[in-house]
Parts: sequence; structure tokens; C-alpha cells
Amino acid sequence: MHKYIPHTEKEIEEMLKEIGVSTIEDLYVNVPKTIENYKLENGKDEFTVKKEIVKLSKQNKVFELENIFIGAGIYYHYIPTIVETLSNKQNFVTAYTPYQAEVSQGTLQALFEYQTMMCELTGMEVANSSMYDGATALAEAILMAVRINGKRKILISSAINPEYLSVSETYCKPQNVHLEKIKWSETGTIDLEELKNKIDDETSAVVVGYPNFFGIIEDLKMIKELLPEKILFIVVSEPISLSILEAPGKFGADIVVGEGQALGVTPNFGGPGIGFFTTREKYVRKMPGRIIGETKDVEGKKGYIMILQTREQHIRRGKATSNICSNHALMALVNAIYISTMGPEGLKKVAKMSYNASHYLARKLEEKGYKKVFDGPFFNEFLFDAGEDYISKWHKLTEEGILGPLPLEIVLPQFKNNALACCTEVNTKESIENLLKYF
Amino acid sequence: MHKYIPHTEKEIEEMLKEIGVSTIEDLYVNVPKTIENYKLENGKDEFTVKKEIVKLSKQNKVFELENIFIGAGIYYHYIPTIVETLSNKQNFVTAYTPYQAEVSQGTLQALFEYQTMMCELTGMEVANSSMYDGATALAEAILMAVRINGKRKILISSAINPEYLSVSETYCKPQNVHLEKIKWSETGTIDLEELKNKIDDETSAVVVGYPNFFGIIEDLKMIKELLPEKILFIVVSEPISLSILEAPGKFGADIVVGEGQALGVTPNFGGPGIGFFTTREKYVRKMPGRIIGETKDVEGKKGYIMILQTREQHIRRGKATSNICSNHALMALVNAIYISTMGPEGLKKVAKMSYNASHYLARKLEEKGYKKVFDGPFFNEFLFDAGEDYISKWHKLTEEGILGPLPLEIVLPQFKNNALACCTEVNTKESIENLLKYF
Amino acid sequence: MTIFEISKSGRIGFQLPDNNIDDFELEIPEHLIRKDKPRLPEVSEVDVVRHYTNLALKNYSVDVGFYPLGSCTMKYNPKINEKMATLDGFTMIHPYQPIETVQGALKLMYELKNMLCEITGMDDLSLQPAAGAHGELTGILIARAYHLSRGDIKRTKAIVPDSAHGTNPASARMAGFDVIEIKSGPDGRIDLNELEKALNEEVAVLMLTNPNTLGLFEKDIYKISKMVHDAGALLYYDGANLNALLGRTRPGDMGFDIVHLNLHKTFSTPHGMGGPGSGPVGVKKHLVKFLPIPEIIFENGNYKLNYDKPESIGMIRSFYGNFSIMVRAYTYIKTMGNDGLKHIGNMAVLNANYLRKKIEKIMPIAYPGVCMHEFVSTCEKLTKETGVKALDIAKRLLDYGVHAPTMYFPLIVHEDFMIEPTETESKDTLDNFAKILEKIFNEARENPELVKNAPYNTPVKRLDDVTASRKPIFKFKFEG
Amino acid sequence: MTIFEISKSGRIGFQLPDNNIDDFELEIPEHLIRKDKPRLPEVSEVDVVRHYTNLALKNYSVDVGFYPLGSCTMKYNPKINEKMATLDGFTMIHPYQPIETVQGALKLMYELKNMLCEITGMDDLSLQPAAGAHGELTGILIARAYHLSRGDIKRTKAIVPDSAHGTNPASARMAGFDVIEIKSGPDGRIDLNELEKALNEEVAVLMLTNPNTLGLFEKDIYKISKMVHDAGALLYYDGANLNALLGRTRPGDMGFDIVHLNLHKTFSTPHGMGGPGSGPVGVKKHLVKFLPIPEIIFENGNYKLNYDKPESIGMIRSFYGNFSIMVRAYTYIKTMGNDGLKHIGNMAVLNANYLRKKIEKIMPIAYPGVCMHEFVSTCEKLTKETGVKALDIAKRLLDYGVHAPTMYFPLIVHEDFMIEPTETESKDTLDNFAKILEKIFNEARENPELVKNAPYNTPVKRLDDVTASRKPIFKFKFEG
Repeated sequence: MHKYIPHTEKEIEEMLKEIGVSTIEDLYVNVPKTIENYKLENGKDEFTVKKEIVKLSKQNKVFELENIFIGAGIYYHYIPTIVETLSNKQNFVTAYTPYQAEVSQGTLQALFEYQTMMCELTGMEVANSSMYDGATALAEAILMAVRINGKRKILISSAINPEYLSVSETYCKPQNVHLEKIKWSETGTIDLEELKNKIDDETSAVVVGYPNFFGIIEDLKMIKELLPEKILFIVVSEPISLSILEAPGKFGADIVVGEGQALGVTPNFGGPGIGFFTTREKYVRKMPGRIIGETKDVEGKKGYIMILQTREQHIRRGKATSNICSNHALMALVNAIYISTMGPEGLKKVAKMSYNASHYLARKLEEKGYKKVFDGPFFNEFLFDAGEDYISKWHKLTEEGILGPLPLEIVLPQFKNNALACCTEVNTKESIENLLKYF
Repeated sequence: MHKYIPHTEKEIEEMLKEIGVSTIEDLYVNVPKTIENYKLENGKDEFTVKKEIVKLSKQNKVFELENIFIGAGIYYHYIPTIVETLSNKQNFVTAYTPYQAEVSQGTLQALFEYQTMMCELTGMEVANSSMYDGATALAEAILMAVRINGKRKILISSAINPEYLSVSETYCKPQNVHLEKIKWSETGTIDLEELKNKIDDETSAVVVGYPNFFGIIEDLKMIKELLPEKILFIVVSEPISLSILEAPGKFGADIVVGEGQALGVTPNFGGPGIGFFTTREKYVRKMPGRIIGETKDVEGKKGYIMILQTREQHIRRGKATSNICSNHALMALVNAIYISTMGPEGLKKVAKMSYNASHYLARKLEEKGYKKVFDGPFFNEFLFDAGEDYISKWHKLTEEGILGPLPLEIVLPQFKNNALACCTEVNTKESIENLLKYF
Repeated sequence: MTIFEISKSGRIGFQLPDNNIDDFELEIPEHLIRKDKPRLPEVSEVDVVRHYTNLALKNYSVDVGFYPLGSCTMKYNPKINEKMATLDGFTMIHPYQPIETVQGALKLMYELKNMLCEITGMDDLSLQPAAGAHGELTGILIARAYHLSRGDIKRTKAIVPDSAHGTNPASARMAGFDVIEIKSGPDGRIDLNELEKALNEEVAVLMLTNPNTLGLFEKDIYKISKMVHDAGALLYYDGANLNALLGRTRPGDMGFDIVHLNLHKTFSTPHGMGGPGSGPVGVKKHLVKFLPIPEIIFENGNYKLNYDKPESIGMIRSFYGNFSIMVRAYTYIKTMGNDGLKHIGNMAVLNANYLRKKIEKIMPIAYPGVCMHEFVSTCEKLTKETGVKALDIAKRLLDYGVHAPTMYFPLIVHEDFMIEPTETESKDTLDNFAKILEKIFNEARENPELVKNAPYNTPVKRLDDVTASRKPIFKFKFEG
Repeated sequence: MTIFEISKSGRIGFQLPDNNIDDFELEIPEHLIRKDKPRLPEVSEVDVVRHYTNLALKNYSVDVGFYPLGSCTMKYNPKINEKMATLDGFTMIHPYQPIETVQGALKLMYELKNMLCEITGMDDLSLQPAAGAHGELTGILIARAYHLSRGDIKRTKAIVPDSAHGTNPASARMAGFDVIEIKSGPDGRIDLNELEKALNEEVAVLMLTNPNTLGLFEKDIYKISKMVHDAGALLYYDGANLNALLGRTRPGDMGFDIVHLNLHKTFSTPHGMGGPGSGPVGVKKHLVKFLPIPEIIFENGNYKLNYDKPESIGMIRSFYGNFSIMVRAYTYIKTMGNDGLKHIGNMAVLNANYLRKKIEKIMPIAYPGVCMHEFVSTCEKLTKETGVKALDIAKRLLDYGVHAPTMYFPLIVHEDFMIEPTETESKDTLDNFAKILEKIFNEARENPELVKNAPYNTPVKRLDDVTASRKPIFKFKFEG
């Protein structure tokens, strides 16, 4: 007897009888019994479990929003209350893939609208209804480019988020796709000279960040101008920035991917976030992931349904465009609700406030003699020389309730004593001044 | 422009034009303009508001459940997570009185089931779908008794919750209904001799607690035996106890009321709780409050609807059985979900564990020389002599994280240094031992 | 299916931790020990979740769509309010906790009280009443106490206009008064002559809703106030319709002595299928001493509860009122602030007038001309022509996915709708409502039976309320 | 109506606090500054709330009713899990926070990893994969790394039974393998002769779902394991169907080298309209060094992340996986524990067999006899007789308020339903489902058109999926 399992003793008896066996054991024909007990505690009631887990949660330090100066792929923004209220609706949460479209119009319409929003933000023509995260979205984008033009060399900016680079390597290696990294220039943008030199007939795609991992805004126009027509232009972007930055689609990007966590998803210790994935309509049949389309029912009423499923693994099996099945649809819903709530004006304000705050911090740090490592234009993150043994200072800052700029050496050892600072609309002048006290 | 108010400037213009006026001011014909501004701050965004209010909430001390030994009308019990999940559904929360039954079947069925549950627990025939709290439920029960038999004297146990007594006084005074208090005996039960002597032709009803304010279980059978047929027997009960105690209906109670907060409602600093109100079918047309009944739709399908509305103020106006309109329906839903989740076995276990814990504490206190004030049978609360200046000790206990037994003198000054202790299923042996360290 | 039919003996939906205490034998007289198990649901957690999830799906609500119930102010209920009200620091505190451990809660109440005083123009206020009608009762008890305290014992009557909410006369009666109903004038407002006739030394109070339930402002309010006070009576303000006046005038400024508010109307707290609401009562200086106990005071940097008010009407309910509802209203007022509150009043009145204008061509307005936050339309003509009643139209509205307005109220108008859009509805929503209503009126003329048998697209079709009350079924009938 | 059609230029649904920082002019090259405002919704908070509330109302979900999707294990999703996963201490932490400030999170992951190792009989495990298919890819990459590390470079093939989930061959291909599909035997299980023929020194791995998608246990599993290992290949366990074996046997005990789990199946985390899920991968000792980085280790009383694993396949996604999903699974395992997990397996198998027995009279079972957690029924005969297809029956089921089972899968059966009730469904629910199915079969025989045109009681009627894919509309078409 368990509250999650409704069977009474009497019902179990009745059911066994109907089946025509006398014990549960009779149902396990030919199944070896290899364990009697797991080396686990027996089950506990919800109140005891809650107590234990709340205790665990308190062993993590939650910082006041305004005192968080870290980004590097996961961002803190204000999340309107209704985003949580609405996305927690259990009719969303406990539904699955909309296999039965007629009773999944909630899911389907929300995802269709999400696709539209992502196209609007990126300036692209089609979006899928989500990938796991920015990193796998990039990896899949690269493999898609390879499927499109059959070439196996990828020129990728070294200033891409290192986690994305690492994941892309993992995905590319077994398929013999070669990632060739292009170094960054002194301004922090991709080295155009090197890029130009490395483009050849074997090149499938060029990948840059926009902004890149250092927060620097790549000049997509100049990069695109270097690319022969057949080479795909893949842009890894940050969606908040796209309310200020020109849409990659306007520069001729072929695939735009990125992490959508900043759009209303809590940081969640890094997951789940959501990978977004947009491309041009002509490539759609090479695109991985689920796509929702508009259609009509037999009475001519508008409705939504999964389309182009012949690309997917459950139909095409080994020949599918990807193995992705479960995706991050619920986070796409979160994104859609967040975007709906903020609207174009709200998003722009978030972007601009983030821009302002980070530039304010950068200027103040410079006034104190802390130099930026790169002087290219940046959106809301920048790398600066934080001085001797910054990493110790960083740990100590947590005791002051500050989650300081990331000591980049943790991720990229060559950047000793350099810190990647991030500000968003949650950082106030006061909290920045307070941070500066320690510099 | 405000996020709660959707009008754009353009729309306001269009609307004024349609109305045929040129400014908003034109709509306020003959309305004096007496203020330009409230002496209030301007509105703030939700994040700022949240911060301020979270801060306020933290200026209240929340005790660990197991360390709470206070009851006196508001009780701490384990509340299963789903009670919150389900009762927070905004389709319940943001609906109003089910005036349009066809689109309110959720409300109506839930309340109909709630009524059934309360009848089952109390052993009565009809229940209304809620009163504000136990105190007003008692006050209304007294006025109902007066309506039924036209007499204006109420014999009421002095061992009723003092807040209930006070509220009943407030309600009775203007209607010239006289509350005559019957003292308690040495065992803490009503003084049967005095009661017997005071019963006369003018007596409308007799009111006792079950358990009473001191936690003592009144002998309803003996009391009922004293009452002539025309005198109504009103029992104020505590619903958790009714899984152990015989239902008041079995003893011939005419009206059973009480506070339903213990059934899954958080303490909420005393409100909202919920008053429950049950009676015999023959009195139903004299009953205050809303009643939901079962009926059928035009196709014969079962449905639910508000019934006997001719008793109510919106139809009968000055001749209604009560002025109650908004009630505590959402808390009735909480009660119903809690009862559904716990079931008869769960409720009984809660009652028995509460009984066990409080008797364990009482015994241990007695072993230490702390005497109970009354030696009648008790359910889960008991009064004991806590020693010199207990009130100071009580304040100090909070610093140890303990919300100790209530110094009764706060409520009833005559009980100097007496403490009303309460245990429920949330108190563990360990937490009781810990409390005992301070005695 | 009811939860009782889902129930299966032996199934459980609960778990409880062990408290490590041995079982005590019951030391209770045998005849006081329960014998029969109550017939309560025995279900699994999944059963509970699905049952209530499916019930919720059968409810219309403000979150689903337009809910234009007149005098109910079904405005949008902000979710941040819910979030704040469910903070542990608010939900898990006991009313008898040592006062030093609940300073945050008391501070919130104290500040809310002051904000509401400012908004109503009153001098002090009690947050204790649990609902609007409860506030009315409180207010009238205060009026009673006032006159008695002056030895003015012959004031046994309360005047209530015929357009008043049903709670008004009911509350007055509960406070021991005889109710004198006075007829409205042809303009839908109080007839001053009628009032004059009714006022005398037996009158304790005039209860007024302003704007009244027709959505009309009592333009003679200053005159009325003077007449009432000259007669030695008090003027009571039913705050149900306060939304209309936000940012413009205050009951206190108009001469009212007592006012009750509905936090679940003007201040956006949810209606919860019928409650809990909250009905604070504010009074002018001369009545402060009669407010319910306890009062919340701020003294030497601490918030305290004062029960020592010998002239108080006493407690009107247990403890301090519906605290969780207060948290929501507090959050709302902080969010709206001075500027937001002013905007509310304007937009509520704009919406009502706009909708009135759209609807007057379809369903005539009972008292034409500019209205405040609501207005009353009547379909008497249509009913005469087609037999289709306001009730039928209401039911047909449900088919089109909107909630019906308040019907058959106030009693002085017939076959009517009392329509209050509130400020949180958009022009599109109002346009859509007018369009639907027009469609239904056309249906009624072309095919009256269609409308008379509505609704069709609802979880149940039209319910038989007559039999329901004639042969009432109060609870689930268990088998056997 | 789409949110874009509700949108009104100038309307807002947001508020932001001031950060008190002056506006900076953009120091960005002009051509990199956005010119056109994206056409995103401009709506009020009420609009947003109503839009998504109404969308939610159009969704079927586990909380609404029976959802017997085969191989998807749509069990009840406990609400305490949701509550725990949304604790601030879990949702508001950054993956790069100093390690000493996230010890609770790491401890939870470390313990979850160990619990899952115990449940699967594996030696170590990575929580990083974000979904089942992602776990498969991870597992197959580990197999690849293993062979390469031994210099065994000719193993370029992966064997997959024809009854396998579509993700199996797709994942194998993504890991660079050629896929060899082998036919099932007449008993629905792996044909050992076929396997024998397929196994050779080019084979890297056999991917097996056990019980397989027909709900049948691969009874020769020990033999299969020996054959595979003797051929130098690895044995991979697709954990989609692990629910059936809880408390009885473990992949590790059956000889599997690699296993992926679906926390959103066996471990009750919600399916979220398609995700996020979580697909941890466990391995035997000899493969531990190939697991993705970072690994979570416990050293000197502290939890740490170790990136220094030179033979690791690398990162399979950013950071540490879907942490919030892990919190849910952790809560679930703590709640169920050893005794509960054993009960799950038994009741899942009991439910499937009971439902099989009820349904076999209506819709024949593809492979009769005792099944595990699911079974496959076919309506081929009915289709031949009446033209009514499995798809039509599925749509008609929706009319009766239950979700349809998985259809047309596995591919080796035709016109089939793959039905998995899970342990959280009651006998009543199963009885009701069988009754509905019987009713539909009767309808199909008496009035096939009725079924062919279903559904009728759903928010939309049957949708045109052919045109939808032929002339795809990928996004909202804005006017102008």
C-alpha cells in the first residue's frame, strides 16, 4: 500500500484471478530474480523527505540578485511572477509530446508561438521547438551544416563558450567532423585574417558568437562578407542581446542557435535551460528537432500539429536528422510566457539596462586602474584584469554576499587573474558601488 | 500605462470618442474632486514590492513544526503538498460565488462534497458551505436557535473558546439574546448541576465545547439527557478530534459548529480559517449561509446548484436568516482536498497521534511535578500549572526555537501561571523531550 | 463522478512520519469513543489530483475570461499577491505567538490600516471583518454603539434605499435595527423627499452605496449628508463600489461617518469561489472608540494589540481578520500606489461608459446617461416580444465563453443585467462582449427557443433549480 | 487566437525597477544596432494570464486522466517533487558558483548517482545527459571510446533489434556507427540465430531494450550477454522500460555494460509537453573512465567536480545536466525507497497483465501470453473488416476522455496500440479503459464512419497533418 499506488489487497487478488495466475511471481516468467532488496533506505513520508531536501537546498548559497555579477552562459534576470504561475500549470507540466494533436492544442499553440518569437528575435525563417541547451544546439547546428553541404571542416571561433566548444567536439569527433578553431584578435573578436586564410573547399561552416564568450560583439557583416556562398554561417547568440543588436538573420546567418535560459528560466545550477535553433526555410528538412506547424481541422478551424516528422528518429530511425526525442518544450513555454510578458519594450529595456550596468561597472573599474582585456564593443559581459590572486578574492566575496565576476581561469586556465564580469538589469548602482569597494 | 490596466493612449482616445465626450473628466458628472493625490507612495514594480514584503515576512518567526506546542483554536498539522497544489488552481481561486451554475460545476461539486464530509464527521444531516470562522459560526448558531424556538436565553459553557464567547456576545447583544455562562466543574467539564438549575422556559439553547477550550471532552450524553425537547443542543467541536470522539449527531446535537482550520488550512495568523456549520434537516430553512444541492440538467445529467436561496440576503433582504454573502468557500475546498487525501484512516491516525503526543507530554510533565489543572479526559490539549512567572519563560523559549504552551493568562487572566499545552502529530518524542528540558 | 464514488475501501492517499511515541490507550469514557468510521473518501494521491483537476476544469474564472458581474468588481487578481500571501512567514504564524515574534505581520496590518484610512478619508479602521456583509454588520453595530453611548436609545431604525445590496437590510437587521426602505427617484438616485420623510429621531443610520448599484453617483451627497447628520443619524458607506471613485473623492470627504471596504473587490484579492474576502471598516474620529477589539497600535517602536477599549463593540470574529487577504491587498496597494490607484478609477469608469455606449443600442440602459463603474441594462422589451428573458441571455452568454453579468438586480429594474467591466479589461474584450450580446439578441428574435434552452457548450446543460430547492439533496447519498 | 493577434501596440505587461544607472549611449557600430522592433506580443498581464490559462485548458495531461502511452511510462508525477525542485536553493544557483557554496546540490547529485547505480547494478554513472536519446548517444560514445582505447578500430557497427525505439539507431548513427537491424523471432524476442549471424568483430555494441517494446522480457538475456561479450562487443541497456524490472533484477546483473535511464519515465519526473527529461548513463567498472566530464566526487568531506579524465568522451552538454529534474527524481527515490521501488515493479506488471487480459477479447494481443509492463494489441482484423484504423480508434478514445496509447509502434506489428498503464493507475481506470475500447469497437462495426471522423469532443476536430507538412506554416503570419 502506497499513496502513489492505488491497489488494495482485494483488488490485487481480483486482478490476479482475472489474469489467471495465483501470485505476482507467476507474471515474471523467465525473469531472473537477482535482487531481494536494494541497498537503499525504505521509503519515507513526504514530510520527512521534504525536511531532508529543504536542508540540502539550504546548503547552497543563494545570493541577492543585485549582488550577482556572473554570467558566462547562465544569466540572472528578473522573472515576472506570472511566468512561474503559468508555466507551472500541471496541464502543461504533466502532458507529453503532442502525439494526439487534438487534445494537445495548448502545447502546440504555445510552441508554435514560441517558434514565431524566436524567428522574430533572430531574424530567421524557421525555428524548432527546442533543443536541450545552447551547447547541444550548436553541436547539432554544425552537424546540420555538414548534412547540407557535405563538407567536414568547421571553422569555429575560439571565443565561443568553452562548454559549447567542448560539447561540439564530443558530437563531431565520431562523425569525423573537424573543428578548427580560429583565434581571437586583440579586440576580442574573431581574427578575420586567420579566418579568411583558413576558408577552403572543405569548409562546411563558420561559427561565431554574437556576443561571444567574452561578451564582445562580433561584426557579423564583415564575417559574412568573407564567406563563399556554399559555406554556412552559424551564429551562436544570446537572446536578450538581440533586442539591441541587429538580428543575425539580417546579416545572412544560415543557422542561429543559443541558450534561451535568460528568457525567464531560473539558473537551475545550469539545467534545464533550453537550446533555441533557427534557420532558413530552405534548410528546414535538414533541421533537427521538433517543428510545430499551423493547419486546419476537418471543419476548417485553425489548429496546430507536429510537422515534417519524417526528419525525426521515430519515423526515419537511423536516417533521421538527429536522435533528439524528448526536448525542452516546457522551457520553450517559459520563454514564450516571459517574452509575452515583457514584450518588445520590456525586452529592450532589460537589454539596455544590462548594457548600462555593465558599462558602468567597466568604466568604474577602469577608473580604478583595472583594465579590460579586450577593447571591442561589448553587450553586458566583459573581461578585465582583476589583479593578483583574484580567485581567492572571489571566494572571499561570497562571504560578503557577493557572487563576483567569474575568475576565467576556472574555465580557461590561460586567463590567469582575469575576471569575466556580467551585469544585467538586476544589478543596481548601489550594488555595483558595493562590489567596487572590494576592488 | 500599467501592466494591470491594458488601455493604450490610442484606445483611450477611441473610447472617449465612442462615448461622445472629450476627456475622462467629462465622465465624472457631479462627482466632486476632493483629492488630487493620496498621501501614498507611487506604485512600485513587482520585484521591489516583493523584496519589501519578503522582508516583512521575515520579521515574523516561523517555528519548526515539531517545536510548536500551542493550539487554543488554531492548530498545526501536516498538510500534504497536493492540498496546496490543487487549492491554488486559479480556476478555483479566481472564480466567484457560483451564480452561473453551468460554468461553476467545479465549485459546486467540491462544496457539495465538502458538505457531505462535514455531515459524516459530525454525524449531522445538513451542512452549509461555510462560515467565516468557528466564532461567527457559533454566533450564527445561537441566533438560529433563537429563530427556531423564539426564546432568548442561551446557556453557554464558560469553557468555550473565549474568542467565540466574545464574538457571540457581539452578535447577541443587539438582538437582545442573553448569554448566560455556566461555570466549569473541577474536572474541567461543564457544571451539570448549575446547568440543570438554570434550564427554564426561556432557555433557547445550551452550548458546550467538544472538546472544550481546555481540551476536556464534555460528556454530551449526560448533557443531552438534561435537556427538554424544545431546547436546542449546540455543540462546538474540533474536527480532527471527531475521528476519535463519537459524532455529536449521535448524542442528539441540533447544531454542530466549529473551526475547520485544522483540516488542511495553514494558521495564517488566525485567518482565514473556516467556520463549519451543520444541523438537522428539519431546521435547514432556518440555517444561515449557502447550501449546495444536487440536481439534474435538462438532459438528466447530474449537476449541482445553490439551493434554498430564499433564506439568503440577496433574495430575502432584511428577512434573511443571516447577512452572510461572501463566505469562506475556498477554505471549504481546502478542507475537502485535505479530507480526501487523508481519508478516514489518515484522519484517525492524525487524531490518535495527537492524542498520544499530548498524553505523553502530560504524563512527563506530571512526572516532573507539573500538575494538570483539570483531570477530565482530554483530547490533545490540556491545562497545567507551569510554575512561577511562566510567561517570561514562554517568551524565552522562542529564543530556543520553541513555541511553548500558551500562558493562558494572556487570554483569561484568572489562569495565572497556567499553560495550555497542545500536541498534534507534528510533535515528536524528541521534540517533546527537548521541551521538557526547560521544565 | 463524486469523490465518494471513486473511493475504494483500503486505498490511501496519505503518509505520516512516525513520532516515536508509543500508542496510548484512550482514557475516554467508552460511550464518547467513535464507533463508526465516517464514510470519507479512501483514494490514492493520483485520485485526489485528478478529481480536483477535473473539477477546476469545469469552472469559469477571471483567469479564463471576462466576468462582468455588477457590483462584484471582478478585476484581475495579480499573481504576485498570491505569491506574497503564501510566504511561510505569513502562513505559518500563530495568532497567539509572542508579540515580538510577529512584528512583520503587525506592521503590515498597521500600514494597511493607514493606507486604507488615507484612501477612504477616515480616521481609523479595523481589519477584522471577514467579508463585506461582515463589515456592514460591524459598521452598523458601531452606529448602534454610538447612539447608545449618547443615551440616544430611541434610534432603532436604519434607512436603506431600494437599490441597495441585499446585505444592507440584512446586516441592519442583524444589528437589531428595523429597516426602512426608501424608493429611488426617477433618476435612479435617492429621492430627497422620500429621505426627508423617513428621517426622524428614530433613525440611527442611512446606509448608502455610492455610486449606487445602478452605477449612478448620488450627486446630492453633500445635501444628503447634511440632512442625515442634522437628523442626528450617521451616514454609512457601503464600499462595494469604491472602485469608481479612486483618485477622485473619498467617503470621508463626502461626509460619511462609517465605511466598509471589500478588499476582494477594489483591492484585487481573489473571490475564491465565494470567499474568503475581507471587509475592513473605517470610521471618523468620533467613532474610533467603538471599533472592534483588538486594535493594532504602534508604541515605542513596537507593534502591539490593544484589547482595552471599553466602548468597543467587541470582537466581530476570532483573532485579527483574514490576514492572508490583507497581505494580498497590501501587495496590491504597494504595486498600484498613488498614481496607479488614480488610474484605476479613471479606467474603470471609462470602461463602463464605453461598454454602456456599445450596449445601449442592443439592450437599453435603465437609467441612461453617463454612468460610473457599472450600469444596468434591461431586456424587458425583448422579453415581451420573444419570451426570452434576461436569464436566458445570461445562459447563452456562457456558450460564447463569457460569464453573465449580475441578473435581476437591483430589484427596481426588471429583466436586467448589471454590468461592471472593471479597469483590467481591454477595449477588445468589451467590443467582443457587445458583439456577442448583439448576436444573442438576433438569435432571440430569429429563434427564441435556441436562447431559451441555452447553454449548450457547458459541462452541464441548464440545471433544474426549482426541484433542487423543492426536494433538496444536501449531501451525497451513500449506497446501503 | 494567437498571442500575436491579442497584441496591441503600446500595451505593456511588465514592470522593472530602476537601477539608478544613467543611460549609456550604445558604443556599438551602427550597423550592428537593431533597427526593427521584433514583432513580439504587446499585451497586459491579464492578457498573458488568460492566454496561457486557456491554452492549458486545451491540453490533456496525466493530471487529467489515463495516459497509456506505451514505452513512455506516463506515471503520476508527485507534486512534492515539483515543490522540492522549485526551492530557491536549487533554482537560483549558478553552475559556476564557488564549489563551497553549492555543496547541497552536489551532495544531492552524488547521492542520486549512487542510488541509480544501486538500482541499475552499475559501478558509476553520469547525470549529464538531458534526455533518453541523449543518454543513448552518451552510452554509445562510451562504447566507441572503449573499443578505440583498446585499439580495436574496426568495430564500426551497432546492432539494433527491429523492435527497438527509433532513437536507438539514430543515436548509434550519431555516434558514427553503421546500424545493423536484426529481425525479431516469432516470439517477439531477439532471434538468437539472427544475432549469431550479425555478431562479428566489426560489431561494437548490441543495443537492447529489456523488456522490449512488445513488453516481452528477453528471456535469453544471459545467453545474449555471453554471445555479445564473446564477440568482443558491449551490451547496451535502453532503460526506457526499466519500470518493469524494479525490485527484481538489474541491468548490471543481466550482463549489461552500459545503461541509460529516463528519469522522466521510471523516476516520475514530469514529461513537460516533451521535456526536459534526464537520461543518466551508468556503466560497469571497465567503462568508468570514459564517462562524460565533469564527474562528481567526494573527497575529504567535500563534493567536487573533476574535469581531469583524459579518456572521457568529453562533455555531452553544458554544465552538469538537468539538475531540476534530478531533484525531482531524488525526491521520488527517497519517497519510494527500497520497499516502494519493489512495489512499483510488481504493480506495473500486474496492471499491464490485467489490462492485457481485459483487452485481448476486444483487440488481439500481438504476442499473447504474460507480458511485462506493456503489451501490443492490433486491430488489423477490424481494419480489414471495417476500414477503421488504429489511428481512428485512437482519435475516438479522445472523445471518451482518455489519451490514446502509442500507435503504429513497434514497426513489426501493424495497426497496433502499444499500451503501458504504469503502476499508478487503479483497477477502475483500467476497467473503464477496456470498456471504452469495447464500445469503440462496437461503434466501428456498427457505424465505421462515426469512428473514422472522430474526435468530436475535443478543442479542435481531426487535424490535417498531410497538408501541414506539405505546405508547412512554421510561424505566425503577421499582417502587412
